[in-house]
Amino acid sequence: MSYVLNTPADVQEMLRKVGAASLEELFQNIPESNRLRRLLNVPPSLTEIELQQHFGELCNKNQPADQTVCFLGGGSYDHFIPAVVDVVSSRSEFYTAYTPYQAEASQGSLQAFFEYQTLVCQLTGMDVANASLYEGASAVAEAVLMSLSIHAKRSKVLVAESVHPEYRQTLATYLANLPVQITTLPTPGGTLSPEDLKKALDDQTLCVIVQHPNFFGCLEDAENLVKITKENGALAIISFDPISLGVLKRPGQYGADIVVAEGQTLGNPMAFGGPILGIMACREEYVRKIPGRLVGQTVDRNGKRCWVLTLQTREQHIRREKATSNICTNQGLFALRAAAYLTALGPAGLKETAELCLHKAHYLAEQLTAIPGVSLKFPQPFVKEFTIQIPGDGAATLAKLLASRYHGGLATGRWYPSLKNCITIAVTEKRTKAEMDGLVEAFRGI
Amino acid sequence: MSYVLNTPADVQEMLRKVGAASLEELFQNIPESNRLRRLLNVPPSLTEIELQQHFGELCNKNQPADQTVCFLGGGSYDHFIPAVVDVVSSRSEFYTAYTPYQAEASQGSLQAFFEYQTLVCQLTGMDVANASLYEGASAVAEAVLMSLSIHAKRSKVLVAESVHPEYRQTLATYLANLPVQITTLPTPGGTLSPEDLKKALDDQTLCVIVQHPNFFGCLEDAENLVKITKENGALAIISFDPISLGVLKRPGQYGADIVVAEGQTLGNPMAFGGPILGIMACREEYVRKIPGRLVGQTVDRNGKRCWVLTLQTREQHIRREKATSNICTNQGLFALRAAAYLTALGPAGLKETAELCLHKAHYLAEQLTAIPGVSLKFPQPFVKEFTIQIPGDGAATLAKLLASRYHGGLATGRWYPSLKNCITIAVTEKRTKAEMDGLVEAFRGI
Amino acid sequence: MLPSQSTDLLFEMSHAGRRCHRLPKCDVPTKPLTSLLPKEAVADSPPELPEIGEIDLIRHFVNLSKRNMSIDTNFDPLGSCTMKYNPKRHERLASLPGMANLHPLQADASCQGMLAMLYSMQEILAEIAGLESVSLQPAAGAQGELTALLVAAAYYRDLGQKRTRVLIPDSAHGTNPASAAIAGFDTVSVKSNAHGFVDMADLQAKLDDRTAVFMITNPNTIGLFEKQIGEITQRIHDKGGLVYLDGANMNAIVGVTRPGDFGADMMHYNVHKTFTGPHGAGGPGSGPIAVRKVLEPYLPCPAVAKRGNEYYLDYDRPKSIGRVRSFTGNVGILLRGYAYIRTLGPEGLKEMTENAVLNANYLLARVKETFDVPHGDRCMHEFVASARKMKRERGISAMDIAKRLLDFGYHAPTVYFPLVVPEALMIEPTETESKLTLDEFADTLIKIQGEDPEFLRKAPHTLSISRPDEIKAAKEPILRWRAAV
Amino acid sequence: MLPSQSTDLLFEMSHAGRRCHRLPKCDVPTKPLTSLLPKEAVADSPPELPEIGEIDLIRHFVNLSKRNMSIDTNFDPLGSCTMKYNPKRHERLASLPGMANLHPLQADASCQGMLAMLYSMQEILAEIAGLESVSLQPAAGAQGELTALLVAAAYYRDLGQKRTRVLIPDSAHGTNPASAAIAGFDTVSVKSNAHGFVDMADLQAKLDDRTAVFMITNPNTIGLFEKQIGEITQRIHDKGGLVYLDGANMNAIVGVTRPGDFGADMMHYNVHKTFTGPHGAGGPGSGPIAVRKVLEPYLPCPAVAKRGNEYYLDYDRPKSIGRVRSFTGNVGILLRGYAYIRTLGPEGLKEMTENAVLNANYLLARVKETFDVPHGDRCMHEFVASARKMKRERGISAMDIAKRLLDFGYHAPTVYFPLVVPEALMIEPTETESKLTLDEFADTLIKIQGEDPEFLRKAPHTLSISRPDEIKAAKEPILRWRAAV
Ligand SMILES: Cc1ncc(COP(=O)(O)O)c(C=O)c1O
Ligand SMILES: Cc1ncc(COP(=O)(O)O)c(C=O)c1O
Repeated sequence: MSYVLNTPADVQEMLRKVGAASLEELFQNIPESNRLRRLLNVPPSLTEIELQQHFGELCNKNQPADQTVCFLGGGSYDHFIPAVVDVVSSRSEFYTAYTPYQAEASQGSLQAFFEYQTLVCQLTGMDVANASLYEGASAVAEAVLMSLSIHAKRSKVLVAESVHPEYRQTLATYLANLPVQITTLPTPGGTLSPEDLKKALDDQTLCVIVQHPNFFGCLEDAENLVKITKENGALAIISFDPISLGVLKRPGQYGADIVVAEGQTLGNPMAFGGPILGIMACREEYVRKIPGRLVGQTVDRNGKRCWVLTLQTREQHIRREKATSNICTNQGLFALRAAAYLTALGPAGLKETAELCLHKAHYLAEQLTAIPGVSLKFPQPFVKEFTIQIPGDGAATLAKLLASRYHGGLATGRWYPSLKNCITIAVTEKRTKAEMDGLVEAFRGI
Repeated sequence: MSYVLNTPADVQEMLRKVGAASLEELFQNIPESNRLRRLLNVPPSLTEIELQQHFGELCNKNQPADQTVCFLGGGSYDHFIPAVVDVVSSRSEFYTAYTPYQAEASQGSLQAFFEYQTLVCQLTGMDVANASLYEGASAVAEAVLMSLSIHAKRSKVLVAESVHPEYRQTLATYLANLPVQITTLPTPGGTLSPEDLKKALDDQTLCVIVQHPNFFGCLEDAENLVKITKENGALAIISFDPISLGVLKRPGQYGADIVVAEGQTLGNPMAFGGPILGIMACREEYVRKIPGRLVGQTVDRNGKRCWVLTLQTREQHIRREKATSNICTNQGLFALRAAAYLTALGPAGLKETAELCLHKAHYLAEQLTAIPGVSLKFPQPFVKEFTIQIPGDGAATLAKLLASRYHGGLATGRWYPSLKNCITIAVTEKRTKAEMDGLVEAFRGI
Repeated sequence: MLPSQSTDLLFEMSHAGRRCHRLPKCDVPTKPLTSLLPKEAVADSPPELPEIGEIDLIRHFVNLSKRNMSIDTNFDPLGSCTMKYNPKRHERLASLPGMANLHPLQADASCQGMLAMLYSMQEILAEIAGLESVSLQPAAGAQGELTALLVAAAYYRDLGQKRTRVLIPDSAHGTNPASAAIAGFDTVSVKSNAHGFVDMADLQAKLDDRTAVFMITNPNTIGLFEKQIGEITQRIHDKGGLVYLDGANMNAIVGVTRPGDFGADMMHYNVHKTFTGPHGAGGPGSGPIAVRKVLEPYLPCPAVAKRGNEYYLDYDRPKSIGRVRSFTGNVGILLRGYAYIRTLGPEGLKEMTENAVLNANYLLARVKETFDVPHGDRCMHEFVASARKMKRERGISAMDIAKRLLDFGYHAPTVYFPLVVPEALMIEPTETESKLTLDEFADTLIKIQGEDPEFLRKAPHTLSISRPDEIKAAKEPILRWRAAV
Repeated sequence: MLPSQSTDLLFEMSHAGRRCHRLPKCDVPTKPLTSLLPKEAVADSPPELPEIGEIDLIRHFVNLSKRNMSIDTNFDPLGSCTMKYNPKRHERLASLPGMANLHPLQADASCQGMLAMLYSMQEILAEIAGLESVSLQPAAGAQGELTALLVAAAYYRDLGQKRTRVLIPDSAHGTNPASAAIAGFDTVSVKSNAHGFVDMADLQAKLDDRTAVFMITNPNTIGLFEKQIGEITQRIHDKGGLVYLDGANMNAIVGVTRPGDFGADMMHYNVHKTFTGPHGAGGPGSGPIAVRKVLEPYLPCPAVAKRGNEYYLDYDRPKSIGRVRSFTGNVGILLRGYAYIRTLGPEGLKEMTENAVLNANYLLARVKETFDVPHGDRCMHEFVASARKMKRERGISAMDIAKRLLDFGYHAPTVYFPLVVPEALMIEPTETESKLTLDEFADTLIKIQGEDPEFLRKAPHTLSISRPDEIKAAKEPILRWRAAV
């Protein structure tokens, strides 16, 4: 069974036309020494019924967010996905199309990506956005590579320790063999102090990376940090949370040069970490340095408005080793989902979603910190994520909470050794009072 | 919230154009005494998030077939639905279209229904099929109404007691006020004996209705019963099970005049009983008497092959009280699903599905009848459904089985007082050996 | 992008040996077929269904779907069909395993969530109707009509009254007389007056103690609220008859007036019209009925009932007419109607009706610029324009207008119904369309009206086919594909 | 049926006050915003996103989708993209709550089913590659290339060897050199000989102990199996270098030969090509890599590991290069690849490859009647035809042929790649197409080839647009909509 349409009779007829005696003959130019003369050792074929049963058994061993209340964050959140988003992305003509190389055969995708690029600019206040990168962490790395192509002579990268540890790890891995030094600025107080940044900046600083709200959920002094960075001539890179822009100031409003984000929160399932969505936008002057696909508006030979892939000369299939990035297949379908999500919410829906997260997160924080020995680890304001300090070990406590069917939060200590007794908790608009009160009860019970 | 696009500003602008001072004025021709001057007493509005939570709570109080193994039959079966069927019926252009009144705007539906009509003819061996009725029971009633329009002077309807009780009840209700007498022929031995039929037939007999396999799962002596019926000049109506035609002789092969069936088994979810699918087909000579929509092939003004609703003069919107049936909205989308299902299975798939049901049903019957005191109630052969006799009360036993997460079967006694200690069990291709052995174990444990 | 692929007939695409759905090997010991089934009952070969690969099956149906107009792709003002937006959240809820995978005959204890929802839907539909009792069983409006008329017949039989006649306005939908005939009644057509309302004199003349039921559609199929409803129902009741309300046009009056409040004793809903169960290329629908308390005992079995906080299917109804179908009803459509009503709530239902009527009146005001609207300047949720002037002056028929509209991406309105309006164009915009769409539609009518008649008689010009030969299809009916012999 | 509705830009359809998704009231006590967030961090108004009603949102995107060609609607022979059928069962499995609603950082104990599947996928991909260790992390082929090259860099660093150069055949895909540059290597292009194979002399000349990796695509982008692979890999290994296999063309060799068996030390898969993860209008994909045992310690963190019959994410990998992305990988696409491989099994995978190569050779034999196929009469899973004769004789370019094919319902092949073939038409039919489709495609090429050049230069003629001005789009880039100022 292999979805093949050729029947044995077809195969014979086609071999005759090709002039080959057997299928085997078609592979004769593969040296015998390289040939695999046995069947592959992979599990036996399953019919659709057996495959469904197999996946049923796998699912029975998982505790998804709809059975075990999910307060986990760190870049992936249990936000609500309106049904319209699934309807849009399950259209065959979107999800079984490929990169829109032939514009006349892909005006659907091209117009949708043009709209996605505009929506990201409206969301962030930036001038131009690309049509998607892989996800939030590699987007930070691509932002630094982009910075290198803007200021080839600068080589120092400054990144706040409060940036998502996996994003910082990805950055280090991406730049390991490039003439760039990464300095991690400590954030003992929960956020990057402007003074520490000033001290670290010099004429070699290429860029400064700040996540706002950061991994602990705290708001950074973003506007100030960006100002200081730009005064030094370095590039200000902000990693933002799309939902919090329902209430927070837009990075474009306080001068960020390049903004990146994880776009999972814009109508995409958590799906155990992927596929999700890398968002990137920048100021007008850097448009020719931005990585990834760009869709541009033009007219066809009859003067009709239409859209095409443009500025492709930056891309790998033309500039090869000089390309701004090696990305070819991106997260197209998830940019489409994000466009449908942002359109479904609109300004009022995004604001209401952010405010619901804000109020519910503060309610939960208040209830938890009313438990003796439990307190907010950091004083800074937060939107939908916060870090608490508890008497016991974070990971041990979370294991107990899992037993009473709560994914209670992230053990902050897993990435920050000094925060072993801390838990970072995320609250989305889906979390009900009953679920939050249940978590608090479970906490008290430990 | 009401999916309305008019904003308050639009409403004012439109009222101005209409020349009305207020919305209220548009309803002024409704007598004040009839006006409802309070809000309707229906539950308050729910957002999509709250609606999803509400349905989640409702689902938590249900035991669907994927959590509690389902051996229930009686016209609704837990057959496997290939994913391609859902893909076809979830195309917006199918499920949000209406009856194909404008042929040029509905060639998709019209060609699909023409294909459905052909597939039903191929399945049953009959000459012509309509584009769907509501479901299996009213299809039997429509078959009798159709018979009346063929033999206006005959008035006696004979129906075997082994026909589905709800089908017989529906028939009685439909004909309550028509000059027709229904006689139910007893089937103490599990099926209708040809002798009993011969005795009951006379020159007033309009039609004879036999379900094959019948409600107990037994095969009737269908070919013989049809022969006897037709020799009398009456019309032979067979209610069949589509899946069993993977192995059984087709009603068209043994002379049935009109065939009807419940089409739930052809790729449609059980959905607590509806919407499902009424199938009807008949011999060529009765084509102008068949109820429901008919799609016919023709050519357009450029000679291009196309399809239209045809022979509409039989239908209610033209013949009004002389129409062959009152049906307007039918089960269009579910006929489409059945067409996709039959195409996905093809001859080999239908045969393999029927044979799997056959072998598994016989395996379960063998295991159950090995339990002391448990025996097959009737000797006749069966395909996927059979009736066992057990020492205790059928309903009580089933209640215990439900506690160990089995929908163990139908309490036959619920419709047949003499069969209080019987259970009718259905086995589909989805039931695994482990599930069947589990049921047998549970039976032993009672 | 013509031709898209695989849109030949399945049977022309069939290719011996191709497979799509495959079945697993049997996991229990098997016996030879002949030992399980008698030879004469077994077919020697399976049905000759087409043999199609999965990719060709998908391409076939997906490309076929692109030849349809639908609410999700086009404005569809089909009169009396209420082609309002079908919310997507309903499809997700209906496919939840806890809803879709329930067997209709499983024990009540194992489907309390489903029964609770159905019970609540019974209450809601009673409240909206202003009538006490509801049956969810009928599979569509027509079966709802039949069920109610069978209830009436049983009611009168119980009272020992021999009432054989059902009175039906001439503008009523064809299902009304068809249902009456099946319920064993004689049908008597009642004339409409010049204004499109019931001709009271004709009604009075035909009304007598043989009258069992007067079936009225209010607002009627011309889109007008029957102002004389109070007097009409009074006269029927005086004669001991019952009033049946065809609920196809409920989108005009939900929350504004209730059938029970203006004298109806029985009614059906079309959940697939008023409460957005999707039309599904012609179905499925759902036609639940609401009746006065006095008729409740005769309603079909089972009803959804409640004991304490336990729900159950009540079969113990001795006076019931029985059942009009197997199982409980078109639950999947009732579920979508329930989700829709729970989404709107009381305020939303009012907003729905107000905007359905506003949109219809706005479109009427715009269409009036081009076509006669014989029955006045105001309407409820729909209105009927007439192309009779254009037909007379330039030979352009309602059908020509309808066909040309398809070229502009609009599904055509209902044509030639109700018969009382010549060259009828029955237009129902529904509340889910925007003023922009209504304006563009009206502007398109103005444009079409100015086009060359010959060109219009050949419309549509941009679709895959144009003007199929319907006479040929009826004269030499080809109702199935046959292998070339 | 033009114009379908709502296909203006979302921003042109925006209408103040329109809402689609609504949020519930807050069910916990709330505090004023200013008491929770500092004024200077808060925006005074939310982002100016468009305000669109639900029906217009659906009509917008559904009608937009109808302007796309896709595998589910058309034959799409895009070379090197393996546009094979995307099985529908995968979509149902990927959307199961137990798969889609798992948080990437939830405790291992609470996702044993997911980890078991990922672990099994690691084993399967190792077996198919003939290499020992696999990382599922890379999000696409290009990121797989980068990851493998970073692994190589770490490996040599650990050995204390200063290797700065990556050799890449001139016919390789652009992502190869781009990835090498990011991994900090100098790229050296190696010529192809007249037959489209590696020019051994040029390779030898450029090969020295600065060579870290030789990146080869086998079968290469001309669709030929590199016969000299044994010798090539031998020479690289002799110089202490590593051989990287670009796995984009695996559809030609799965089960027939294995990269590990012909000398490759590292490779990436494109799950969205070979194993049907759908292409999703440009993505998402998944680019897992397989490497020799010796390179395993350097693979990214975490790996999916097993202790007894417990699965866990193994972060304890001191020599690891770290990670190239957040979380575990494009799990949703890996899941679809896993379901595909479990559906085919060993026999099915062989059938897949054999028919991919048979279909390509059959189509080559047919296309050869019209176009030159510079590199011979046989191919693996794809071949490259050239329109250079037509260009020379009648001024018809590969692009003209590509655009005209769209009018016949075929997506165009890949054009002008690989650069080594002039006026290249890179054709990859895949195994899921029928002989009928291949014949009709070839017949269409014959028909097109005879058409008037002027007419062809203006193709396509039946789609919504034709020949967009790409120069204008690059010169005056309009990369977003802006409100008219
Ligand atoms: C006025 C009217 N009454 C009754 C019906 C019949 O309803 P259904 O199609 O649901 O059977 C219709 C259907 O279009 C109608 O428009
Ligand atoms: C030969 C070849 N190598 C590498 C790639 C890059 O793979 P991806 O697009 O998955 O990043 C492609 C993509 O088309 C390709 O064709």
